[in-house]
Amino acid sequence: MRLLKTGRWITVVGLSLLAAVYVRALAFTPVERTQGVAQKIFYLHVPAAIWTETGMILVGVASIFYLFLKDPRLDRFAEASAEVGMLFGTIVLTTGPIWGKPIWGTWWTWDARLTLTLLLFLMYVGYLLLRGAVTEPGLRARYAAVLGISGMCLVPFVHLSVYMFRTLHPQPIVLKPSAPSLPGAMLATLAFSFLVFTVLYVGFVTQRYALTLLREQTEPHA
Amino acid sequence: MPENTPYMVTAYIITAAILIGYAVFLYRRTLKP
Amino acid sequence: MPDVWRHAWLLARKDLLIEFRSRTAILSAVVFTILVLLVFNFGRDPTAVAAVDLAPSILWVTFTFAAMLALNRAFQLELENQALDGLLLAPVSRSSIYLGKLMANLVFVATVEGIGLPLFALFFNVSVVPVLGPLCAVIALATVGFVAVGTLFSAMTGRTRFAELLLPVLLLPFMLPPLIWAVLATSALLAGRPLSEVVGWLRLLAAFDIVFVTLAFFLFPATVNE
Amino acid sequence: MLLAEGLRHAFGAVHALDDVSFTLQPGQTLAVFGPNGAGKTTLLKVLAGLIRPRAGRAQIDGGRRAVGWIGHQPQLYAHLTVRENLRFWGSLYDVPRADLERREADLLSRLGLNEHADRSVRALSRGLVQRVAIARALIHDPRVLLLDEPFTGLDRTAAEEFRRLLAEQAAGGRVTVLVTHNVEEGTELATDVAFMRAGRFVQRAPRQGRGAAEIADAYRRAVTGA
Repeated sequence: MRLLKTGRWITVVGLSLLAAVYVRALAFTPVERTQGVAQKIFYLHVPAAIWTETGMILVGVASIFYLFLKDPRLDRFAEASAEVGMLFGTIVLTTGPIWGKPIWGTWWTWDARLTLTLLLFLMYVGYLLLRGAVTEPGLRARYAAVLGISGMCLVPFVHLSVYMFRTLHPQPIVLKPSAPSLPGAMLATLAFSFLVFTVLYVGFVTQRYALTLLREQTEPHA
Repeated sequence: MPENTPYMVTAYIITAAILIGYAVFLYRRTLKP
Repeated sequence: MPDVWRHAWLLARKDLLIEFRSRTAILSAVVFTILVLLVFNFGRDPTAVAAVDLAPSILWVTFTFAAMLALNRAFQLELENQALDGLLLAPVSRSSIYLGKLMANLVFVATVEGIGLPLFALFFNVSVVPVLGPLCAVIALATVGFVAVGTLFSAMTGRTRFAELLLPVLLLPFMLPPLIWAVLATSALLAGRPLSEVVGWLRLLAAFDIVFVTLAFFLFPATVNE
Repeated sequence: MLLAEGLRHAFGAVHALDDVSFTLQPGQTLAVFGPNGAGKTTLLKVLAGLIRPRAGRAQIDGGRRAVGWIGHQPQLYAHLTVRENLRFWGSLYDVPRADLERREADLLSRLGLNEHADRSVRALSRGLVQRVAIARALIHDPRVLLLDEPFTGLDRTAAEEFRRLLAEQAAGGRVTVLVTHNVEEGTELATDVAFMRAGRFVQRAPRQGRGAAEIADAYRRAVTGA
């Protein structure tokens, strides 16, 4: 129960910070010259995309340790991380096209980040479907771990194939190894937004983890 | 660039809706597991 | 190590013996492949779309379906009469069961591809012969990629309630990278581009195969060990 | 020789095995009776090495190579013939070719399967399939025989005949553990009897010639704690 309370508190903090980031991004960050106001979607789109990918990697890492240690806590965390990762994936897949429409004139573009997130989203769907299809806890955890590890190992290959496929995406502004070509104010807002998404990720995962724990305690299987 | 504004506003609303929606969903589910 | 391969070959031989005795699965896969090729042929307005442009996609959609058919049935034999428990009881390493099943699936899919490729060349009069060598390399490498991951996943989905639906959903993201590289390589080959362009994709395909065959080799025991 | 020492195992919160220990010498047949869900099959799977117990040790001289298993599922490939099945399972246990053929011929004749040898298992009756299951379990001449409710699905005459074959061909000189919830079926074969409830041996004693009725009575008393 204590876990649940902390989870809720972190989420409340996260949501209030979200409001702060909204205010900062909309009112206090300069409008980008070429893309205009639509560029502000960038502050939500990019952190969500980063966490969608990080979520999958965390599922993979937790799954590797689960196979060695067989500790149910890792399995619960993997499930929570997958669900929250999928949630952030939904954000990316909705804000992405909305951002793409005014800039490139089409709702869907096969650009690197969007395609990668679409694949991650499909992996999450598969992962949660597999968990849903197996009732026996031990078996479900092992199957989910196998899929989680495979999913994590696929991410680099998706990066390879997506970046090679003709990409419309403007060169990744921030993640370029050379100095990020984003003016200070915008970069600060992006960093702040990334912090907010991190807090939200932690808050959601904690609550989701506690929910699974509660569900296991209230109706232990026959 | 006023005509881009509706896109930005929609995106912000959707993001907030998804995040708050999930928070409420979790809160209600944890009340009665 | 030799034991693993010997046991794997025993298992693969058994699968193939059953497969080519009942022949229903292999025939239905081949007929299905022909059906897909025909549908593409009639679905295309010959004047508007040149065969060569569409050819790589047609080829790979057909081969993907053939692989999916084989993978859906991969562990069906083991589930009848709990033969899988029999295998687990035998002093056989779990990974050799995976290798055996992988080899059997590869032969099955290769047979369908062996029949599908000439038909594809015939129906779409695509000159395949000049680039046959590298093309077969691309096909072989991509197929190993699908089937390696597919065999691992079919071991898991085989025992769940809606196996036929679950396997494609799980497998789709894993098929895309090899598919993208294979389609790019095939279109370059069919368009008569120099071999140097294709080598990059071949290397990527090979890397994908090595990573996922090794991964599946070590992950498979986790799907059967309690 | 078979040794089980302090075996514990649980699936989540359910205690399948709760500190089970016993040793069996060649020629001994232990019949384990208990309601469904008492952990009987888990015990067998742990002895066979299919499941790694949470605690305790199960040890069989000769390891997995020396274990034969007959369950209510025959663990055979329906599409293969009887001979092909025996040949396949024998080779998995690395039985040398010459021995394999000799043992195969010997088992087929002893179990009266000669005229069915080249028919596919699919075409055989349930009684015949159980006989093939015995042949399969003995093809590698195991020292330990594990029987998991082998009588299920057999009508009275087939069960009677199956028990006779088990007594003559199988149990002689081997360590046998039979697990069933039906007291009548298991008693004749047993040299020792054990009653199991909620993962624990409630009672274990030699049969000393007691008939099925007496054992059933003792079982009822022990299990219900009357």
